[in-house]
Amino acid sequence: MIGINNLSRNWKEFSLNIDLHIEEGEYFVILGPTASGKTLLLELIAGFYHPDSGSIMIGKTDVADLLPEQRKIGFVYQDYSIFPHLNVEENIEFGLKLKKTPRDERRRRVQEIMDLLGISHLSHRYSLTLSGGEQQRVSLARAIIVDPEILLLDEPLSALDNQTQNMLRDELKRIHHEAGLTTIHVTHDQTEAAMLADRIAVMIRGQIVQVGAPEEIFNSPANAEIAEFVGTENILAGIVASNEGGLTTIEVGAHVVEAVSGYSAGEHVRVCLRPEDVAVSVGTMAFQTRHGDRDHRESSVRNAFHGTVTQMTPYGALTRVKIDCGVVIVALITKQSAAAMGLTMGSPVCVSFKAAAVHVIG
Amino acid sequence: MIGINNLSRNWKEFSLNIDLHIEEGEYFVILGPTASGKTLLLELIAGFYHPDSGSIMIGKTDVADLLPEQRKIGFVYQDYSIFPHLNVEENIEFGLKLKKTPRDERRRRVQEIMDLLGISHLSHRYSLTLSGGEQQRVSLARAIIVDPEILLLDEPLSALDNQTQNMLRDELKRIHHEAGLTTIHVTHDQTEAAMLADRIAVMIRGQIVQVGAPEEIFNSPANAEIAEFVGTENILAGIVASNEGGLTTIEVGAHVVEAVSGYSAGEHVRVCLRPEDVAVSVGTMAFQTRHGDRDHRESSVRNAFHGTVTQMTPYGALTRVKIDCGVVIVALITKQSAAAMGLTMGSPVCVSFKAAAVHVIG
Amino acid sequence: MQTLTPKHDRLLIVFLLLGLVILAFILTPLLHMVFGQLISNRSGLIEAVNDSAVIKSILLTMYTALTATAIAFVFGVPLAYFLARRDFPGKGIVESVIDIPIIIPHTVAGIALLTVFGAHGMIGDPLSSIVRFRDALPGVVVAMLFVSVPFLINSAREGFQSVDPRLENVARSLGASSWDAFQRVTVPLSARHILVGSILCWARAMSEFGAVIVIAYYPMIAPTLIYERYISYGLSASSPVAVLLIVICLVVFIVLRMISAGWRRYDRD
Amino acid sequence: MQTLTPKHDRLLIVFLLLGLVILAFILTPLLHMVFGQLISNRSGLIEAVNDSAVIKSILLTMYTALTATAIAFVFGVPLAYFLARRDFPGKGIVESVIDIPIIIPHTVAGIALLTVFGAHGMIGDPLSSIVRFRDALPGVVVAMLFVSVPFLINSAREGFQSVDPRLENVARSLGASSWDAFQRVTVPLSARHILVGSILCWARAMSEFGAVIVIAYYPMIAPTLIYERYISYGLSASSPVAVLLIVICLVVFIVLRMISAGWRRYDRD
Repeated sequence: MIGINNLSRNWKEFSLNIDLHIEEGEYFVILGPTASGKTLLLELIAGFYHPDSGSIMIGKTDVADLLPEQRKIGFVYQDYSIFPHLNVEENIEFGLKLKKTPRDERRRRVQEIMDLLGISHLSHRYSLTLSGGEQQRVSLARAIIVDPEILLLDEPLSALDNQTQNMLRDELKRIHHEAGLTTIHVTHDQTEAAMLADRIAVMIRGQIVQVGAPEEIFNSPANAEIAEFVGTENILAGIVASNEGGLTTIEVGAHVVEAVSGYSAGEHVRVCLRPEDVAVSVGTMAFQTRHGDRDHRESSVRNAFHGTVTQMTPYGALTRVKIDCGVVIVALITKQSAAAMGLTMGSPVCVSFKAAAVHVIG
Repeated sequence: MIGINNLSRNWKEFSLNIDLHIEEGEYFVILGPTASGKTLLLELIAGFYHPDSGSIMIGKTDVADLLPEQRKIGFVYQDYSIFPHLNVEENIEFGLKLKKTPRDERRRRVQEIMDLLGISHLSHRYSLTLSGGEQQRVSLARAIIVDPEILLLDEPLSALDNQTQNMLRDELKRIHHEAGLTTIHVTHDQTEAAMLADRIAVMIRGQIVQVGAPEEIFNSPANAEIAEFVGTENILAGIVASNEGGLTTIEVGAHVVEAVSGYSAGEHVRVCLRPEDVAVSVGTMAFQTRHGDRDHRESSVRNAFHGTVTQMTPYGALTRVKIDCGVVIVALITKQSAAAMGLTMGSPVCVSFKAAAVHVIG
Repeated sequence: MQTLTPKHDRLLIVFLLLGLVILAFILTPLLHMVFGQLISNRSGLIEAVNDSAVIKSILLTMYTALTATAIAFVFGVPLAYFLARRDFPGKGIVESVIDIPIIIPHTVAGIALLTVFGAHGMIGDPLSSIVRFRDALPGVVVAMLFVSVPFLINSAREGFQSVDPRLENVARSLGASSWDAFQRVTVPLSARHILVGSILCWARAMSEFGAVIVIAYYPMIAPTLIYERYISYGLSASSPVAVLLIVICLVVFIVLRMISAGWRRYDRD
Repeated sequence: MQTLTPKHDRLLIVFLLLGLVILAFILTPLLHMVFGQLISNRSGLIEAVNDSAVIKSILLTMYTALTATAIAFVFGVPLAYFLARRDFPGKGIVESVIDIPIIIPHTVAGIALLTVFGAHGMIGDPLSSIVRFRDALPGVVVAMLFVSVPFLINSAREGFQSVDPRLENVARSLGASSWDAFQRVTVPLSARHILVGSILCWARAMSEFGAVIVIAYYPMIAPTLIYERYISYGLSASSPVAVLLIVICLVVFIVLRMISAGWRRYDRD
């Protein structure tokens, strides 16, 4: 869908050099620290600026000579860039007006999209009176109402508080899912990337340093700098087996994980788990596998797998332990625990974690 | 030390009304959401603005008629407000120059304080080239070199990234400890407040709504609005019994908690624990009390206490369980776990948590 | 918090007292004239209002100043936008060139314009069969344009600079051509600055005397008429006309300022 | 990212072309005169340089303009600071009053000043035994001050507004009096704006003609001298003096601009 070949752009001391291929319909996240050139890359794709060399292909077209208004690309800036002289409704219908869409159809479609995003009650408000989350929705509505082929999102969640972030993250995913829009989302937040991306590209100092599925990026970062930047999360792919009032049972390989989520049976999900939430033990503990064995119900620890230690790395007063349970799980435990349990490479152990500590993402 | 009586100030639609007493040498944190008037309160104390009514006593003096430069109050703004036309050294010696301190003594004291804060290598740099953390240190050095009696810190950590925040938080605590300076620190961050404060005042919409020790604020918020704002953390007071290479044993009431920290034996500390990190079980589990019983060493879960359920509150698909183990601990577990264990008020349970999940603060 | 009343502002009080001297210096002559005239010589004022030469010259001044402003608008606003959006080597020089009319002595400006627009000038000569500048309306307009155009350009540029280019980028991504984006986003958001600049430009054009009389003593604009009355009949004879002009200028200026202040503001402050 | 070269800027190219018309309009008369004179009538220029009346009037102009600027500085900078730091009802009116000298026709301003500072004026009369304004140096200074003071006040106010009041607050908390804070923090940080404003003020004072001739035809300042030469001997006789003045104004302006551009900038952008 989008092919970026040898794209380069220098600006003052900064230099951008990008090769990247993004599939149609993909939710692609570019993850990188501030000032790594992420916004500039999006602006080059949108045609706001001119690359020094290299090409950008959209589908089979080289867009070098296409004006920004000819590229069918929606753009949402970090500050949302709501036109301050227009109200919400006028902002959203801006693109349709330019296309000379008839008034009735315009009204209908604006109403439709405002309903979809739950901002109908704001239709006559101006940007100064809107919260960050509301502005984000307006900006999104304004971008997608003109049916772009590609949606570019520049740190769309970073200006929001935590609660709004969670809500809008799900919304972004839903819109992407429903519209099937190829989306490039730029962020510096690993969790955001992990929760949204089909694939992630890590961008550092104007270069793409690793591209891959979230599991790949987080579980096998290509080098130490990337590892340091992405942090470490356990990310496991699974399929929801059942959901009873929020308690979700997810099949992960041969294991069953219990967690709290809104996903329904049959959905493909990812299970995220911070290493410090994983307990390791060598005796018997409550655990359960796909095949039942649910009799050790005396603890609130709902998830437990057997596995083998495959790596132990010191980490200050802590030890990072990699355990192969069919899937690989990383746990962070104290050095003393590791010593007391006599953990070494190959030790058979049981890992366990609470259902409340699991994040499930779509 | 500082007595604020009936202080009020109106500005546009905003109205501030404060009664507050702060002890000499205290590290006092004012915790409140943005736009609750925290900065204005500090500016009134510093004398930058005039209250509409009420008085501010410092020691035995009513400071109403004292100019800001007569109040002996150090002020660190959120943006650090480094004088951009002066280099780091000149910024720091600004106050001494005004006092006509002799050149040699000035140089010596500036050097001393730059060494103390590890910014000597920056002495000839200007603010534009400094990172947030460096600016914060310069601002702090500039404020304390003139020996103020009171230090006012306006969100001093909020502009920094996480790592720098952690470092400077410890530094603030250390400086406060060494100088014994009465400090008022304003923040919207609960963790920051919990980690630094001797006492916390919660400020909402221009009013102080609760004052107390951190344990009190976080464990017994006075009303639902405060509870929602401060979040919930388990904060337990304790004394370090030993520290072996980072693994710290802390006596908390009749219990012993293991955690990772840099505190040494004899130090008074606070143990912080998020409710989602606490596991609850009804069978036997590895646990340990002050009196030994360390034979269940098969798990990385190092901390376990017996207790009784005193409250259960539904929280979405989760249940918040309050357990009295001598100290009160709050755990967040799934509804299903609670049901499966048959938890009710008065159930005897065992709570457990990993040493790696515990934050120890001074 | 900037607008809270700061405490202990003895310095500000001293500064205010010093500043009041300047305000008094500006206002006293004008108010003194206007009220003095109203009290002591109302008939002179009525005479001036009924003097067709006075009214004609005032209308002529307004008309020529408006023409100069229109020309400044057509060529100056695009230049202001260009300067607000593009960086290039020598930009500082161009910005200084725009300020030159402010610093050139007015009579010198008149002479310089005359050498170019006069009957034998490099522009006046080839155009001589079509348009005459010397002692003619076009000459007045040219002189006014020269001295007033910096005010419009500088104000418009400031306005354009205050519009975030990302708003234009977003408009482009929504299908707007660069002209659409300029006209539907940038202009509405900087309208207040453009308006204020136009008002200043028009007012400055009406106030010009030195450059105008060199090129065109006739047709007589109001500042020239005042000067002639002053030279021919003395201070008291010229005063009623001067008062009339002061009142007209102040009323027009105040009305336009009020309109522009009421204009919707989108500045992010 | 604002300063990156945007793509596909046909609009900007059209705008630049329109803008070049204005730049040419400003520059052509000046350059045409200067180079025309250098090529065709160098002896006239040398004569002008050796004409003691010309040199005397130029020096007089510089001196009186400098005096006016100094007065504007002493009273205008404090006013600018006051306006930058305090909000009060009617602030908009005060700001408009400061702009009034820009919009009042110059000859009218001269007449208004004369009614106050003239021998029978409310200020001129009581002072008549000490100082004379009409046809005297103080009259020239007063006229120049009136027309040029808005430029200094507006630029200084913009400079003061760009200094975060929190920097002053911090200085106060470190033991600075309000005067210390103003002088050690605020002034250094707005020095460039104050300097630029002073340059504009001085240049505008030197350029004034209409207000000056009404109050003081003599002692003759350069713009008046030019006018007299033009009236008495025609365009070609006045041109060398005009060229000399243009060159002096441009050189002084460019030098001062370069100094102020080199001035350390602390603007946060």
